[in-house]
Amino acid sequence: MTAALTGLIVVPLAWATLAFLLGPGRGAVPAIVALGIQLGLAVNLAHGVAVEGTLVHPVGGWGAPLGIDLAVDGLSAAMLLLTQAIALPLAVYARAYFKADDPAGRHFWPLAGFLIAGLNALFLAADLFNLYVTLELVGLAAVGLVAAGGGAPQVAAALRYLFATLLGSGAYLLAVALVYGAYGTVSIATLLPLVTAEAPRLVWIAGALAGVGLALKTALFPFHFWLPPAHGSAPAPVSALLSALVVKASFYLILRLWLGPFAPLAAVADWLPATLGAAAIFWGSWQAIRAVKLKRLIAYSTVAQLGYLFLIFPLLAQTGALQAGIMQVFAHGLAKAGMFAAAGVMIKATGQDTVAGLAGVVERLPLTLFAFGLAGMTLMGLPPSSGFLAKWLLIEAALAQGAWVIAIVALAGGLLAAIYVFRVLRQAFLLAPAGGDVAPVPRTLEWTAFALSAASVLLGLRGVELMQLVGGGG
Amino acid sequence: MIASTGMIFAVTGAVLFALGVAGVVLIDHLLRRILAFNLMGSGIFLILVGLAQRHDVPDPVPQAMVLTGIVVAVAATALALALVRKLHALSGRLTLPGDGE
Amino acid sequence: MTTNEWLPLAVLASSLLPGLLIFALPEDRFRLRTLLNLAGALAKVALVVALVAGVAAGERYGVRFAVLPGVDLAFKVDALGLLFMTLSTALWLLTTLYAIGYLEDAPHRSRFFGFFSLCVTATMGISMAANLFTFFIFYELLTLSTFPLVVHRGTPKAMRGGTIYLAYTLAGGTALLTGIVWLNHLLGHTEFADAGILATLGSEHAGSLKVIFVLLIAGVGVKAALFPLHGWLPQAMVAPAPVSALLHAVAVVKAGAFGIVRIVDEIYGPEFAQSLGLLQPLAVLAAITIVWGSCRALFQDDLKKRLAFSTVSQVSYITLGVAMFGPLGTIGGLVHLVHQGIMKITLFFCAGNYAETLGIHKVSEMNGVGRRMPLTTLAFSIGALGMMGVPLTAGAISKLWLSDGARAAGMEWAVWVLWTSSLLNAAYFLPILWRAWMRPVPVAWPEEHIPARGWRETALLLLLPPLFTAAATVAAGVFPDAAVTPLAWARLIAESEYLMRLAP
Amino acid sequence: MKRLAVVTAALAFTVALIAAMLELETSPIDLRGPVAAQLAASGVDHPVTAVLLNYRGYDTLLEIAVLLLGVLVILAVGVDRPAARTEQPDPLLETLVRLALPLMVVVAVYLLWAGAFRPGGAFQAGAVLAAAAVLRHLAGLQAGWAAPGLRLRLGLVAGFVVFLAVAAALLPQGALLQYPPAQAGMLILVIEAALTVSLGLILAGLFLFLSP
Repeated sequence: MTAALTGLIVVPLAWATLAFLLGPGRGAVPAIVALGIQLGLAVNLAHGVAVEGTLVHPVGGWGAPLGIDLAVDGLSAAMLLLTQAIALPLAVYARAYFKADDPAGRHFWPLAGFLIAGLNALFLAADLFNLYVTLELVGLAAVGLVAAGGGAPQVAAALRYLFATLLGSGAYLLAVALVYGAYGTVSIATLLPLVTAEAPRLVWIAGALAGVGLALKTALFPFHFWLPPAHGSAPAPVSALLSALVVKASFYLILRLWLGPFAPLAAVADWLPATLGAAAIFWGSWQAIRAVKLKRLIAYSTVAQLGYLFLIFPLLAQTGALQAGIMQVFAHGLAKAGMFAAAGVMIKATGQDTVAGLAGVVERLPLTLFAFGLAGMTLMGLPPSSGFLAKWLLIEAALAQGAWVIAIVALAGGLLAAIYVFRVLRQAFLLAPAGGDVAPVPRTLEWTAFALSAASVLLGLRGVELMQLVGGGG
Repeated sequence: MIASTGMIFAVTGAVLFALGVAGVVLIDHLLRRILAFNLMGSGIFLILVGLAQRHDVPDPVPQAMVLTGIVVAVAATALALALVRKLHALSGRLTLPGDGE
Repeated sequence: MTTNEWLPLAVLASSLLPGLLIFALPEDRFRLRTLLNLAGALAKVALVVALVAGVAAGERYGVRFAVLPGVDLAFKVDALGLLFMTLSTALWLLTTLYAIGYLEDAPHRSRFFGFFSLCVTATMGISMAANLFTFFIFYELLTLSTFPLVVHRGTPKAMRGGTIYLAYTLAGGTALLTGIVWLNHLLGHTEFADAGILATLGSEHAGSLKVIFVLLIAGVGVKAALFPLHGWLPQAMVAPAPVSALLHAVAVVKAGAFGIVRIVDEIYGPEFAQSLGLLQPLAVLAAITIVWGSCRALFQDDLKKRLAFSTVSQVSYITLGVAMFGPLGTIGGLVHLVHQGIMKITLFFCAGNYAETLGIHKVSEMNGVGRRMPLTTLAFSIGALGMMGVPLTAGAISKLWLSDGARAAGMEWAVWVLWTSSLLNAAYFLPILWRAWMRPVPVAWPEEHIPARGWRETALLLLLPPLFTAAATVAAGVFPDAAVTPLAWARLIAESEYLMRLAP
Repeated sequence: MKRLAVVTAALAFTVALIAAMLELETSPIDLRGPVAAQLAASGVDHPVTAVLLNYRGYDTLLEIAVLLLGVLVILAVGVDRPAARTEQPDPLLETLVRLALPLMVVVAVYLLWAGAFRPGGAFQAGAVLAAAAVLRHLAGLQAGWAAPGLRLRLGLVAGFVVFLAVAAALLPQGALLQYPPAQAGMLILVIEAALTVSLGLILAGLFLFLSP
């Protein structure tokens, strides 16, 4: 297990460096092989955690609070599993997506490697300052991926994203500084018994700062402004990585802090994230319903779907609320990766990024449209899909707590999602315009998109192991 | 305790942080926004070192953290500058579309 | 895994696997596609025959998988499920034959038959679901897999129909889901069981249970086209004829009606539902639907639309029967589930034949069609007479039991509803028959696609299925007391739901 | 309106933050003790270096990755170079730089060596080296960097690779980056030496990749 844990950090760092050394446009094959290994490691780790429970790894052998600990429990094992499971097919996709001379793809592999290393390190970190470094690693790599080789709109989107992410991590770092000032340590395990509801006011400020900063990085309404341009303008494999994984990382951290060191303080604010989440669902869906561009639509859908994650906060006392959140992270991660991948295929084939340009896609790209439909099924929360299980668990937790509003928001969100998903499907089912030829697209692209979307649906038939891994309650 | 050097650092840091954040939010000119970001970062570093040093005996751990933070800030600043230059080269502007104008 | 465990899965697989394979087939692999379709349909018939024999002999079939902690994907094969399953399977075979003839030169046949098979799979899942959770999964799957069929033609009109269909069904699904989760929260499970599962719940939950009942019935009521949730059904008639025939006369609306039966009889239980005062309002709603649907049908010139409104009316017979407290009404409702399916599919097959052969879409274009297409029109006439409840047809048997049930439940007014409906049925069917048989043949048909060759007035694969179902309509009316009729089966089910034995 | 709101909020926040800082009591945990107590086993004599490269060396490892990422993004974005400068370099500046360069290299080596027991170390040394390169460039003695060849790429990543390799190679000791106390000093020196070169190149690159 130790080897799996450390391997998940060392291996991606190694292949990212190797890809950089090999030079622009190279490094795809080592990346794919390494990601295969990483997936094996993540499975191994998740299995180990399920059997033996939480594992702590003291880097340098010192142990917290002097040294830095890495820790993996069910929650982080699940996130690691998801990260590798999405990154591997997306790497296969990206290899086929970027042509040799595509400026956007010249530095994709090292950037993606550092991104994934950062994500893995983040999920394993158990030290607030170390978490800050991993946040920056993830954030800067993501900005780089958005900007790489792009035109002015893409660079502008990347800059907006950069300032948002820097502001977010700045607020988080200040929170870390304040916590260190108050307690003299940044180790989560050491802090746990120290932080109480009678904590000094400075710690409350720290909690608020961390919450706001991370909400900004997670694009929670009303901090979502940076997400649609960034996710909508980046190349499809990048959008997929960002929407599926990167925003989840800061969400994971919010959850970790909320359930961990800041738990005694969190109780006063539990309806705030849920309210913002509800607003995100309605606003994001509404914008997706109106969007002209296909990738914009999908990006706004991400804003809406992230809203669901925040609905769980008032319910965390219930068994199943945390499970609902993690199921939604998986559902949205897999489905959104599949959906962006499918959108990438459609855009490549039709040569335009608009919903209106999709007429007749059902005849030309049936497999891709099927992938899009399956992903849409998950986003709508229709059975049998992981999105449905997430919705089921969420509503059940809401009813158990008597929080009817949350159940209603979740149900309404599903219907709104149906509107924007079927907007695309309807258009695709229209008869093809005469003479509108489509460019040939590598089959690999279609099949990887399909695999991701199908995974999001199949998880809906077997969620028991994942739920047991995460465990219930708060 | 109030008069300790550490506390003076920390208080100065708080002011710098707020100035920097306000700058990042309000300033449209991208180079100045990057400067504001650095101001914000410096404020945080001052608080980190200052609070830990409020008894006037330095603690090496936050000092090392600040070193790490500075290096990260350098990387972020360089990256931001590269993006701004690229944007300028492509569109001739030094503000983001939709900001102020 | 034992045989009794994998048989239900095999029933699902016998349409799911051909469906998935067909998706992958190129458009021009006509023979292979036909082979897959027929192999699947025949395999399913064989499996269902085996299951019927087994269940009649007291065998128990079922299997379950944990999906979430405490929530299972569970299947069981019981008498009630088998009734629906047998109907769907038999009609799937016929419709497949019919569709092969109907779509001979149409585009996108792989897509069509792929989704078609998925629909049948969903129907099988609905019939075998052992709890509401599983029921809901397949219920929504049915919605999703029918959408591509409704919009199959890709025209703006088809899109409009598809959108309306989705708006109704997805909203209904949401209500259903709310009810199911709520129930699961109160009870800890949603397993179907004879005579219901809720009677053990304390009386302090009566209010919640009433609301849940409304939510559940609203959810399944959309597909059952219960007034005022029936608006999608006539719109969805833009679909190709085989889709209308199987899905909108049989699978989809019957899935809704079947859901009502399961909810009333096996979740609430007739006794408990009656004690909560839920059956009477449901019966009234069904009665309104029966009359309203018939009235609307009177004024439709489009043949398929007239049939659609007729479906709205007729499906509510099932609901009405279930909502009458007492086994006789239940028997009437259940037997009508089968009888209405056979009769209505006959009518839709015939409507498809008129359209495909002569381009006739409207009632006003049907003058003299009986001379040009006597066999089709004969089948159509039998179906129409059955709908009216004329003796010696299947429809008469249904109405007989429903009337007995109404009297037994003390709902004399329901008998009047049935009579009114019969009269209205006659009012919108008899003019069609009169036109078809009595009026002179017009100079030219709207659009003649298939020339007559001897007695073969149209393609053979289009002709045989309606003749077969028409014959079944008569057979069910003439020999109601034979050994394996729908009636006998319905009696078996009613006995178990009411936990009593009926006098033979 | 927005301006007023932001300024007011910033002011309020500053006041609240300062007030909260002033009422702070002593922290329950003090790491100065453990840092000093373990210093003998850390392989270096200066506590900040001990934290940076030993106790919290993992942070530093990731931080180098962040720096490397900075260079990577600059390369990925692809800088459109303005036309090369045409003005003649100042001969005085040129001479000064020629004189200063060897001195700066010496200072860098000193800083690297001094880091073990007083303020200094790879970062400071690397920064001086980078400054030397930038000075050379400003004096017109060196052109800006184009897309890096294999040698330059190797130089850029060398420090990180050595660090990562040492960290992983120490895994059999029990944990990532767990130096055996006897070899800790030597290993840290090796890492720092490699880092000095790479950091110099990276920091210089942050400037020179952007410059004509």
